[in-house]
Amino acid sequence: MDFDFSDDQEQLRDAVRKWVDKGYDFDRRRAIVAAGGFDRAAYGEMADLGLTGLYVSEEHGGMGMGPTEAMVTMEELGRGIVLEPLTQTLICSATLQTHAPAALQAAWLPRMAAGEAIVVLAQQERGARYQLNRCAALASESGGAWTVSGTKSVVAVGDQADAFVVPATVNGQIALFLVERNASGVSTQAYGTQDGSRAAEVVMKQAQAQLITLNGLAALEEAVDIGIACTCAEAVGVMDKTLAITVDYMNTRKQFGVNIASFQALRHRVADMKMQLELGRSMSYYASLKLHAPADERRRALARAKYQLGVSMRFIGQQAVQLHGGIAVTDEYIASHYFKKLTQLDMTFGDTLHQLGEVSARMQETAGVFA
Amino acid sequence: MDFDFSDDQEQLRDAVRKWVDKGYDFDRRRAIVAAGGFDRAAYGEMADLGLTGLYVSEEHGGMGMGPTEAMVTMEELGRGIVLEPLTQTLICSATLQTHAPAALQAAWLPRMAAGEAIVVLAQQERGARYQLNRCAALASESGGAWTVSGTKSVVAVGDQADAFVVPATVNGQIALFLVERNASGVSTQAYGTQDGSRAAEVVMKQAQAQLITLNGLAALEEAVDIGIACTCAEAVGVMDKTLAITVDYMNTRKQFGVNIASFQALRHRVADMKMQLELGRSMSYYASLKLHAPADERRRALARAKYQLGVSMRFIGQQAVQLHGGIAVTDEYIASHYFKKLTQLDMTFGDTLHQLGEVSARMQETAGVFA
Amino acid sequence: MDLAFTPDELAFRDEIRTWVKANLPSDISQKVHAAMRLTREDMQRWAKILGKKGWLGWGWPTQFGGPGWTAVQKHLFEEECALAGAPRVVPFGPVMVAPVIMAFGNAEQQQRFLPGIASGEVWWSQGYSEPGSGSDLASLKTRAERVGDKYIVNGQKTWTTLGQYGEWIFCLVRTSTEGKPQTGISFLLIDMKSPGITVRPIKLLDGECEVNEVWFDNVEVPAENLVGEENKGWNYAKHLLAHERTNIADVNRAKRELERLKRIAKAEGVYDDMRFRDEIAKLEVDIVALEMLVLRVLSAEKSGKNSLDIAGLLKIKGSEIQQRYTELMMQAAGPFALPFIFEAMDAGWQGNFPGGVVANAPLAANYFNMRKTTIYGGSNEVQRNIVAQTVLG
Amino acid sequence: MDLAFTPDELAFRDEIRTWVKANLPSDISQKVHAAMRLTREDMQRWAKILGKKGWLGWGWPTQFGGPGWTAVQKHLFEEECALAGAPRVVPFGPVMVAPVIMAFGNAEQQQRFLPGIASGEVWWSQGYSEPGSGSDLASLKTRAERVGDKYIVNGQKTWTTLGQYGEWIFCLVRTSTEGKPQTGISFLLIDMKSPGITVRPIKLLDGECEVNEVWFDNVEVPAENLVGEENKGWNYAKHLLAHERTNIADVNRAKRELERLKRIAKAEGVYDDMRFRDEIAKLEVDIVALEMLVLRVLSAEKSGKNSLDIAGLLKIKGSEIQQRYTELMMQAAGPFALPFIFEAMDAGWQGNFPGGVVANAPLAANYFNMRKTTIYGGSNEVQRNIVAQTVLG
Repeated sequence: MDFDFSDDQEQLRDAVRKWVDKGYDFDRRRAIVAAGGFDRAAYGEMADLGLTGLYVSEEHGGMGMGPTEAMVTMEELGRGIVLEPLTQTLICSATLQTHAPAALQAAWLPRMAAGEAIVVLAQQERGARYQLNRCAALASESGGAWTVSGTKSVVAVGDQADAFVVPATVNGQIALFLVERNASGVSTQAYGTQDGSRAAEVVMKQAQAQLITLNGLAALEEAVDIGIACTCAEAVGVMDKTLAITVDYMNTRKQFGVNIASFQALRHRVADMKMQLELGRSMSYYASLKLHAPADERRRALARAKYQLGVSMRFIGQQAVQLHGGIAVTDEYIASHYFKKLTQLDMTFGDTLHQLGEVSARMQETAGVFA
Repeated sequence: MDFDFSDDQEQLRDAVRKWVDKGYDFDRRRAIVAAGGFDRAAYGEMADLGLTGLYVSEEHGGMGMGPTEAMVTMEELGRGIVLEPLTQTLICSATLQTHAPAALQAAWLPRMAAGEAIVVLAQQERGARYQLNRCAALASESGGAWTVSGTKSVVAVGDQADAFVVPATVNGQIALFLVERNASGVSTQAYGTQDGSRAAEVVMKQAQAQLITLNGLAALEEAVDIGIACTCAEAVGVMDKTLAITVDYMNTRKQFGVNIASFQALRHRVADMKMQLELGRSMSYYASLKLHAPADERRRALARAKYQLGVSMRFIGQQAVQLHGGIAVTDEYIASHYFKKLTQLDMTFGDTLHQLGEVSARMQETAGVFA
Repeated sequence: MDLAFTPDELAFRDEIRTWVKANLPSDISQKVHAAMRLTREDMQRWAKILGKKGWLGWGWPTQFGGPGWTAVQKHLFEEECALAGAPRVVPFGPVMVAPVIMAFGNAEQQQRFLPGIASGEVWWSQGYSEPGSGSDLASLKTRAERVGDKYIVNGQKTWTTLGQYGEWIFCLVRTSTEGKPQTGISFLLIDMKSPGITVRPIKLLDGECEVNEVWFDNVEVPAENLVGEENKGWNYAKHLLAHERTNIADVNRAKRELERLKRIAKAEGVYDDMRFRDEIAKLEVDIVALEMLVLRVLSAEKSGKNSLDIAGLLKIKGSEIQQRYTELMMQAAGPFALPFIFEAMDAGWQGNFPGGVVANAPLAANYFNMRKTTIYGGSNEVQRNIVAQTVLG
Repeated sequence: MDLAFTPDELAFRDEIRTWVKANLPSDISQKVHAAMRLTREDMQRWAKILGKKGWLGWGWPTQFGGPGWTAVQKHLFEEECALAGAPRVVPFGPVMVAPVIMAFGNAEQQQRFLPGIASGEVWWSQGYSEPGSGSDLASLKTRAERVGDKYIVNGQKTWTTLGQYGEWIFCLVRTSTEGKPQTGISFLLIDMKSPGITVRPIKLLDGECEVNEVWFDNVEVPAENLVGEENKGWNYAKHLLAHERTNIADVNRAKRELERLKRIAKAEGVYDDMRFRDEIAKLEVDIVALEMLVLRVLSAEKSGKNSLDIAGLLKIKGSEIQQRYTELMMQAAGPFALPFIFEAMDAGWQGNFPGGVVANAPLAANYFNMRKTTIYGGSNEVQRNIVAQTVLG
């Protein structure tokens, strides 16, 4: 039982933080939002830091790191509310590495690690909400070649990605496929999302696909759990910075002749925000450290974590705005963007009520970190 | 639309309040608790005020009043956390008057109005929790005479009452009966309850019974709704006094050299208590004013009201203790008794979660006071 | 005690209902029901329709051309408008400045300004808040210096709602720095076309420009535009706040929006999900309780008995409810509320809305926008201070 | 980073588990698991068993006869005891006064007092709070006047937990009224058999007498019973608070009680009611999050890196969780938690429990009792002040 970070992990954190502070400031971010919410150059800089290959084995040109390094990285990206979707890269590189045939791995992982190819998860469907076991997209095989048909919604950088990891149904079972964006039959419609990032609808009509695994539901649950762990870590970074911004403001803003930080009712609110931050941080650790647990235990833990982070994000986001007052509802001021990011993260990979359902359904007689 | 009380109603309120303040002070109440939680003499004094006949028609020796007068009365009894169960009397007198055959009415209502006979509702069963439509007690008829067998739990003053209004199943349908405590086959086991009042288990073995109505579930729901309205009003009185006691204490108790009423975090808590009190009071009005609405509308309204009162009671009770500090967890100090009363009232006639279920199940497209 | 409205009140309501149904343009009500974007023209069109009928100043006494309605009648009017999907009347003219002019303005000011307000011809804005003066309004710094028969105004106002459309603005300005901060404030009416006024819209987190900064650079204001006495403006503003009693709760809109929430929940398949449905049920109870609170205030006003000093509670609960229904609407759509397309909030947009139905387009924006409600109009923290004061002394 | 305990830590846990299983009397653990009433004899029997093994002072260093365990080992020991249903060790001797005597007492005091504490022979009480000094402890008024080689103590303490059983009491007393209130306080050890001491149990809202008032009427205390220096007692008390780090969260007991809550919910038929079950699920997440917070503190203590100053958070969340599980247990039984029968909380009571099972007897009493947890040990309001100070300055 040890929650210290290794020296290597601390160095990774420093490197990412330095890039975020110096290379991804609020002005650059604003420009990226205005330009559509995704910047391939910024993504390339993350690749130069090795982040895109974080989960990729050294054999395939990556760093061969694990969930703790991913957590450290996502926290720092969260601190800068970075728009480029490293979570997607981590999900898809892990999924390919764990479940795809060797040839598919060799074709994609080195390019993903280098930041040359972007692969994202395209799992969401209109009829499924947050349920992973509902999948209307269909796959079929003919002469050893697969095609996929269906529509996936709110796919991160869907019009910029090079390929998608796509769940589709085969004989009533969900399988996972890789579909290239340039494949015939694939079309996308892109748009901005709440937090200023980019997403798209992806329509596939008998699009050429490569099979990753027929045991798709288990792989998809694993993929989404990796996404949840990344999202939890990212949320911790966003919340940590949100609280810091709020504290700075309260120690500067004067009303009735004194800093608003001197009002006890507001001070107690800050104490409650600190509580939610530390509970959230604790559960983010828990999420990452349970990623390699057996599937049942992993699912239970990740649902608990995302539930806690959902509660924490809602409270910290809403209270940060409230404690600031009017300034925090302006686009000009940075706090509103942190708030919107927290809002969107809650609705990513299952919101608080959804996760509560998962926790409730998976309760056992005992409880606790090790149960 | 008018929420003013008539002069008669104000006079009734004054009379009850005067009796509570002068005739039912904390010392007397403490003595009654120590003696078992029920005092027939105190009940008799309430009868002298006309309260036991409040719902009984003048023809039967009562006051022929309605829900507003009942509400006014129960608020004042709540203010004094009076132990004697007038709610039960109101429920049973209304039920008999509305549903019982004339002979049964003539036999009981005048004596109930005079305070000579106490009749209480005995509906709760171990397997039913708060569900009214579950009833294991059985009734059977033989030669025009009914008997009832079953066990009813937590019956208010069950060993002191003269008779019970009892739901029992006949051919799969719930009917309502009147069973006298002295009837052969009836036994009771009495005990104190959380709030210091008295209750009992009532066991009936082929006890002689008189039929009130075969349409028992509807009558029972109506009876419990009357009980809910009384409980809401009583809760308002308890909460009102609880807040007043807390405010007094905060303006007296010094810590760090100043009255604790000067701390902003505590002041905001008091503002939130006031909010819960006024929301609760509003919904108590609503409950009483909807008692004569059609059954569906009445059920929906009463569930909404009890839900709100449950939320209000929990918050006000818990916060009153917290704002007081240690003194409020002593038996000696009055605040703890108000807290316990609020706790028990929440679990009377369906707690907050139960009522939420009722509200949820009865939602319609529109909403609002008149919907 | 009676929950029902009187036959007269019900007849009044029917009259309003019939008239609103006949006169509210359906293109406007459709936008309101779908929470789509309203243009200046939409808002002013409805204001002028009301103005023509004599109802834009629905709270006005007859002596100033108002209908002279009772508190209950005003409430019923507001309710019928809200449920029918009428836009909220921009309050700065008819609800905010007009009562001050009636109570404290001179006859000349009344004749000059009230008709344009009553008809909906003149768009008024409010100039209260300043960058340094939010909850602590009395610390405002915008100076008005008397020079001959004019005031020279210098300073900055902010959070001026819809100020980009404003033709006139009523301002609290500092005319004296002596004594307590409250005592040196005056109430001034300023033509927004005056030289030296600059208006800059502020983009908010929902992408809309609902509020503005307004700069005053040596703006000349005729002294005749001073309302009442110099340095007494704080009292007039407080009088004005007293006119915001029940309407501040916005319970009628909440009822309409609860219905919309239920429609959205059904469309998104979560209305029968017990967890989500319970959240709606809790909100429904909140709204009924708030409505009862409002009705109690109205009853107290009607009879003059049992007066209720609970404006703070109405503001707190009303604003929390507004935030909650927008939050639940967004959560109902969940992932399909993530797309954020500015144009999709224009009624009639023909784009292909991603991931869901066009009705989802405003959900996130509405949620973001409503964060303001617990901040403005006296933040909920200030309201709690006030409520605590009434309870604890 | 690693969630798992080390093999050494796991081996240690197994050793503890085996020993506890073999040595914890089952009549006592049954009472604890059922939340039945514990007698003085129950508590002391277990204390002496621990004392004989050398584990009653489980936090003590080896130089004073303790096991010299690491922070993690202490935690594992506490966890095993809690999960097995051991009574909480009455902390006033081994956890509270002993560390002060070790750190600030002289050798004579250490030799005189520590053995009786370590063995469980001597029952200690705490004399801090006074009627006028709750959250504002520094305002305490109990006087100790130095007269020759004695102190004469006059005043009153209150909320003295289990003081009716106490043989010795450690007190904060005022020895000077000069300077700040904190500077005139001394730390005194007092024999409770001394003439002039009166103990009066206070009946609490759950019907139990868990705390006491203690009066001092010209009580003579040998000057050699002063710990450390006169007027420095406040610092020693603060030192003591620093020893209450993770244990204050009581997360191990919470885990045990969550299991009990689930058993009760099943017995009462609400475990599969989604609404009730969701409340359990939320609590379960709370407990896991709290446990992670505790483990983070332990890890920081172990390595000396990333030290975490979050004792306030542990107190707040831990106490809220304790309140919540007792509340949910009561609500699970609902109407069948209403009977309130004092004797039914004695294990083995043979009465016919009304309306339900005897296991329901303690539910309401436990709920009532736990209201104290957010008040004592520094109220949660004081804790929030402290947390805010660390965040905001």
